[in-house]
Amino acid sequence: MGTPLLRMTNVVKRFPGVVALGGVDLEVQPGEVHCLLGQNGAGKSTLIKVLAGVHEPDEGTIEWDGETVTLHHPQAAMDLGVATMYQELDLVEGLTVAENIYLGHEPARFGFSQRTTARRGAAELLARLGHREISPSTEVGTLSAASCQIVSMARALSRDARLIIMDEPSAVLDAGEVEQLFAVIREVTAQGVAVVYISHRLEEIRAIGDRVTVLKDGRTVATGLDAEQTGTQELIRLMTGRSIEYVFPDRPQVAAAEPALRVEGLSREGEFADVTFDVRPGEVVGLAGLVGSGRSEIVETIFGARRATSGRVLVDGKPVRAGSVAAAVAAGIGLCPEERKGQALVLGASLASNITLATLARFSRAGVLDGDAEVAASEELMDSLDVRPRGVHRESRTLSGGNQQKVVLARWLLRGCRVLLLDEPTRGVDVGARSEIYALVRRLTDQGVAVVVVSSEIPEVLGLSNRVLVLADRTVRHEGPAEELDEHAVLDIILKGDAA
Amino acid sequence: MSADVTKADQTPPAAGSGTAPEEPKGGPAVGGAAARNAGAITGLLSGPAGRSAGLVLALVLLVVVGILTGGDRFASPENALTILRLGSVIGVVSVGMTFVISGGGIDLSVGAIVALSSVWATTVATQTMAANSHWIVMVFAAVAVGAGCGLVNGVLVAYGRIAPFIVTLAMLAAARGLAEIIAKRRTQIVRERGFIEFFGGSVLGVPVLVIMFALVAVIGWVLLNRTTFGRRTLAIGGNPEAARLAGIRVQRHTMYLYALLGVACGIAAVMLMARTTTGTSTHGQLYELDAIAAVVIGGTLLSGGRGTVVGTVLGVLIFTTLTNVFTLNNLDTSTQAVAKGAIIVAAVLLQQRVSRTRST
Amino acid sequence: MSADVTKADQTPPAAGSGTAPEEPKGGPAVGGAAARNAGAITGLLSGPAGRSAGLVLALVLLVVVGILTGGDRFASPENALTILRLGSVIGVVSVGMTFVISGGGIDLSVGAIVALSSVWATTVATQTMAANSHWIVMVFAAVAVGAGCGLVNGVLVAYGRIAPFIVTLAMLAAARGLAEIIAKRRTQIVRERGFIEFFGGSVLGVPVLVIMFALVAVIGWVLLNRTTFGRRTLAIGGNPEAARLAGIRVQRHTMYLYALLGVACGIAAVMLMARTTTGTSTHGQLYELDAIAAVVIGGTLLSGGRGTVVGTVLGVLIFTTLTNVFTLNNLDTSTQAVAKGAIIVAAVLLQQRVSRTRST
Amino acid sequence: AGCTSNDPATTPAASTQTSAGNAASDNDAPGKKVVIGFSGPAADHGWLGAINSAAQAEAKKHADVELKVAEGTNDASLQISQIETFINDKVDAIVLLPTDGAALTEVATKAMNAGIPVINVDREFSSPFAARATILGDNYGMGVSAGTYACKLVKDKNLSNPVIAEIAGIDSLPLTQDRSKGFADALKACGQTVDNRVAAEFTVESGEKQMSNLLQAAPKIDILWNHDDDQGVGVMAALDQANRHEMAFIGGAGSANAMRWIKDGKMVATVIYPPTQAADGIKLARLIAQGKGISDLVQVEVPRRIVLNAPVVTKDNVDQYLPLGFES
Ligand SMILES: Nc1ncnc2c1ncn2[C@@H]1O[C@H](COP(=O)(O)OP(=O)(O)OP(=O)(O)O)[C@@H](O)[C@H]1O
Ligand SMILES: Nc1ncnc2c1ncn2[C@@H]1O[C@H](COP(=O)(O)OP(=O)(O)OP(=O)(O)O)[C@@H](O)[C@H]1O
Ligand SMILES: [Mg+2]
Ligand SMILES: [Mg+2]
Repeated sequence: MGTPLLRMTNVVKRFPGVVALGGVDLEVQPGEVHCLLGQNGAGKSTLIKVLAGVHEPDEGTIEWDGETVTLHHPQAAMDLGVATMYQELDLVEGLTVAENIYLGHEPARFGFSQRTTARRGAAELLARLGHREISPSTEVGTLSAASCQIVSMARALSRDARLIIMDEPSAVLDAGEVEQLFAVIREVTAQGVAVVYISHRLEEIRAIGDRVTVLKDGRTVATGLDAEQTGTQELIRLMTGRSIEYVFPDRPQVAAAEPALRVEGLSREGEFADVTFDVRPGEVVGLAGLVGSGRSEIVETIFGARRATSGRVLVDGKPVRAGSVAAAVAAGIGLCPEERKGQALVLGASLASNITLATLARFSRAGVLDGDAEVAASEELMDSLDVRPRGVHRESRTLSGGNQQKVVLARWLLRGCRVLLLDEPTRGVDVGARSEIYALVRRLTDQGVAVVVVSSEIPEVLGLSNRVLVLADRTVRHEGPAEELDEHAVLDIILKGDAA
Repeated sequence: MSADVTKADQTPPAAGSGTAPEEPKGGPAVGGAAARNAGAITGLLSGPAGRSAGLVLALVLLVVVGILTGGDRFASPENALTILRLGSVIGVVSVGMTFVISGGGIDLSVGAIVALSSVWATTVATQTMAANSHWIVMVFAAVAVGAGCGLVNGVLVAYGRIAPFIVTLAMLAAARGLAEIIAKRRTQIVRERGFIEFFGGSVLGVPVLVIMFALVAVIGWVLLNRTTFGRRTLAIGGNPEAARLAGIRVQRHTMYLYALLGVACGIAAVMLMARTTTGTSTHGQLYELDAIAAVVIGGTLLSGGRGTVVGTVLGVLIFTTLTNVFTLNNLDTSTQAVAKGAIIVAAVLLQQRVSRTRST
Repeated sequence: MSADVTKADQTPPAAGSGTAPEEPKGGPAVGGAAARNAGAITGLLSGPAGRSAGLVLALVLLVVVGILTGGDRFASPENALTILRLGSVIGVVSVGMTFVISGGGIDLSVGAIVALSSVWATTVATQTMAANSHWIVMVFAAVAVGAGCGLVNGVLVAYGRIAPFIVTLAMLAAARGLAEIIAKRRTQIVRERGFIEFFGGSVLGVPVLVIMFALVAVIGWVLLNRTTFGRRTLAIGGNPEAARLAGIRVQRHTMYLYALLGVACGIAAVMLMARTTTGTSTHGQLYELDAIAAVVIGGTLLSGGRGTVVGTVLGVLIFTTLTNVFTLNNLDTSTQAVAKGAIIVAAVLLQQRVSRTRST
Repeated sequence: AGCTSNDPATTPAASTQTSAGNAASDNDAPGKKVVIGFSGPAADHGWLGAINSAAQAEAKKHADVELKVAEGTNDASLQISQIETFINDKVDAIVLLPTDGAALTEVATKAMNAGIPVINVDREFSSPFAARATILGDNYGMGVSAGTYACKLVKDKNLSNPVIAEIAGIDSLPLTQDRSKGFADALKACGQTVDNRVAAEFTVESGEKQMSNLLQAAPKIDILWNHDDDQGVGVMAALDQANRHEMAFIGGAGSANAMRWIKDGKMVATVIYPPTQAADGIKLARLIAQGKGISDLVQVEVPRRIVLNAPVVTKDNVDQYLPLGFES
């Protein structure tokens, strides 16, 4: 092999109280797809932020084309030819798709932006990514998370990059879209562009990766592994230091009982129509569908966060007042929303207060909080979910993505719901934590909780659920036991539905 | 905005249903319908007219009230020019303020900067220099002082990382104090007749001050909507972290925003000097509230990320017309204040109603 | 805050390195070290003392300057009480403002509400009623009017979904106008001696006004830091959507916040009536700026989500002491203004420096 | 004699000496050193600026006077604390121009009870026990003077049904109400009323703004009274701008600018509201603290109450008043 495009040696990055990177080495060759693996909080995002000029490393060197460089500002990295898709979708909501794509390098003449050029360029990029339906002139704030991910991808492509960093790009994408993404990656790598790819889905590593570097606790534990030859168990062992059975727990046996949750003819104009289903205590019902099929809207409407145009929701046979989250929570419904940053976490607040946010009444007498009880309960949950780093007073902003997700789960575990709605519960969650979350769902169902799961990973929906609803065309196309379906069958139903 | 587009695409506009002109969004080309109705500020209204429909409606209502109660005294061209002339000074400041607020900041020191600029430009020293060369020296002095104060604000906010509220509050105290010290609390009379004649004059019947305001508004609109500077301003206001990750020099840009507003204050000081023929430390009192109110009522988000110069201009016109109508009706100040409060709330509710009916 | 904790856990505190007391965070139990240093307000300082270390330092510096320049005249107990008494009125408003700002809002109408409350509570009608029963009637009147105005603000912000800046700007105009109309622009004298004697009096040498301020501050601190109400306030200010999805009734809570501030304004009106023995429409002028400045300098985030009552109290004390030191030093008004601006900026920079050295 | 109980320094010897001496120079001779505290509203406009500078200039003339000036403020609560500071400081006398007479009464009484004589300037306290001496400009009288002069104009010019307009100062201040009431009362005497009234804020800018609007509201004005010559600069700018000089323009306060306009014929008259009140207050405070009286009076002590006259300055007597006009 010739000179590597990029070589990072012994990179150290400390945050107040945390050593995020404790000496990491990374070497990337032109034209390769280099996968970065590691548990939540291993330091992947921090590493790529160092590479992107967002964080200045405390120690270590970065060589680009064999020359040592210092990156003081994101612009410096971009000038070298590094384009980055960040894990937290850092788009500006008030600007349009085209404006976001070209932010920082707007096509302009004498400072006047050439908006037609930008729109045309954006449209081309979106088409190349297979998403013509996203109009360059819509405001990003109105797009779904998946569409935002596409926009962010288009933005990375809009720079003439020699290295594209992708931090968990597939987390919000469904199978078809991941395929499109891979096609684009193959296209750019064929032209000699290198890609650093981060994902928690090991099968993706195998499908697209050339070589793998594994991080654990801020250190490189293995580098340059062959992506196809290294076994899954081996990778998991490197990441976690132990062996984990990466399988779903047995499906719970559901006793015949009155449904805990009943959804009757629920509709919202323009979003979904006539959704009807039951969930019995201890049962898991999955919602499968393509991105944008309205699954998030359905669970948010059940939760009262959106007001249904028609239909109603019953918990244990009693109707829940429509359009009121407080009423839904009081009735025993909980929701782990899709976007933890925007919808779930108070980023500036401590972990403890995020965890107890829905249960404040329990820790208070006459409105006065019992801080010790609150801290104790939060600590216990953080232990049982293995949230890292420890410390209930830590600001939730400083946690890695996967750990943030666990905090949101902890909130509803603490409350002890009758019905739990999980929207993309394993988004950005590592293998270890993933199996913990699966086990957790199992534990909840054993306690008689009714669970609704939305996930873009069809195997996950199938593996976790007793019954599956397949959505297409903004309505339920199929309902049936999960055992009778496999990934292809589900996709078939979806495609037929969309064709109809 | 995107929402009502879809609406317009899907259902045909109900004939005669809208009080506000129905107007599909697109390029500047299709905005003509609303613009023709609104008259003078045609060019500006095209894009964000939809968002401003409620404001236009409020202004129209106000004009109707003015005509009903004031008759010819209100509807005369002179009165229109009076309103515009009175609105022009605070208008220039408000356009500058639109940038700072869109960029996620705030500036409480505008009035004090106007005062200091006007004082500095009318000291004996400056006026002597002007008398020996040209009155343009006074203009330069005012704008330079404004820019300087703005720059200090900008540096402290961007590089000192102090909350803009605090920085500009400090500047408010300091600049006005300095103005008082320099002017020794006297009202300094502008002795340069050339200056007064130029800025007090008219071109084709339109006062120079009004022309200046229009120019500033047009430049502001172009800058915000048609340049990379404007895009970046909105990006920084909307999500400073994202803007930084996109390679924008957020600090430097923020500094520019305050300097820009400082320049606007300098220009406003020149206009005020022409209007009152004086420079004094009491100029520009409560401009901060007036300007922020005009900007926010216009539809610019106080939290940043969304800004509209057209809305700001409409906001200024609404407030100025309101005062004018009040005076024509000989209303006492207390009643004016109560009415003003009620009208502000009503205008915003109206605006919301209009944009909601348009979007659902 | 969480940051320096961990730091303290990992490395032993370097002896003599810190100007501010090193203080590990944990429960309220461990905060004693800093609190002992700070003296009087022991109970309050425990939790957020670290964040406020810079402010305490600024205040200490100010006191040192006061002693150096004013000597005994500054250091006397009477002067301390004068400072506290002056700070108490705006202090009560500022504590209330801390809640609204922490909850992501803003209120410009506080001064006007204080004026209206004071006027309402001193009308002939109210005072006659008070004379026939008890002066407590006047207190009720003032607090009820304050609460009412706050409630109107709250309803318009929470349910009318109008930007708080606009709502309270409208209230600012309307309430002051109404106060002028009711008082007919005359100063209304408080005739109830019992009222004046009670609120003007002292308990164990401490003026009742100062006790009231202390009570409000303590209650405010408990409410913000130790109750579900406070926790919800911070959650709403930090991320309203997340708060809503956690089952918090965001609108209702927001309304309460403004009503709470209204009550604080009513109390402040009572205090001001006691201080000035009058109720008038000119009371409380520019309180909005003073209160917001104290809150923001104290460390409460203007964008919401983080609030500190201790910081607010320190902010109020800093501003009040500053004025006192100026008066003792016979500084002329303009110079005072310039110095005030410079000192504000210096204080904030100092505060940042302190918290930065503590956290890295 | 008035109430002397609060006067700490009254010794028979001093009194005799003062009353015996008949030359003013005797009073001006340096005496016991006195510290005088002065507090007034925010000096945010010309007249108040003039008040301040005249007071300071007066204090400088006397080697035995040390003047402490508190930050000018429009916040009664803050001004109260300034007086409290003076009391703590044990100054020898306080000259107080209150933001609001009634609001400062209590603290002034406290000062008097602490043995510190208070000289009340311009805006009167609500209790006679709050001040040792009171010097008042006559706001009501100022309105009356302006109104009476307006009536004279109506008669002289033989105007039938004249349009009379008024630009008031800050409307929420009682002094503005007094001036307006005096004006209206005097006009009533000759059967006239105010047709248009606006209120400005004592600033040049607000004067220009209100006048511009007023000119639109009233297409023709015969007589215009503006309460304050400082805002009058703005009013004049608006008149110049609109080229509307048809009206008889009467000013108020008596700034040097106004007097120059009167000389030039751009203004017909102005009603004086002396900006020397605080300076007189300083002088009286010094005398009281040193136990002296006013040498031109037979009375051995400083009188309790002095109300200044509000004379009308016209072209005829402007030269006499020009030296008194304050530069605003
Ligand atoms: N701004 C910050 N301040 C303090 N600590 C931080 C900050 N950013 C990251 N960390 C810490 O650094 C460590 C590494 O985080 P990082 O985000 O790099 O993990 P990751 O490997 O990307 O995890 P995930 O898979 O969950 O995204 C974590 O312990 C995290 O809490
Ligand atoms: N605030 C909004 N305004 C307008 N359209 C929206 C908004 N939110 C979502 N949509 C649209 O509604 C549709 C459903 O989006 P949503 O993301 O909820 O679907 P989903 O099935 O949950 O997919 P995902 O896998 O992204 O969660 C999409 O077409 C999206 O663009
Ligand atoms: Mg990450
Ligand atoms: Mg979804």
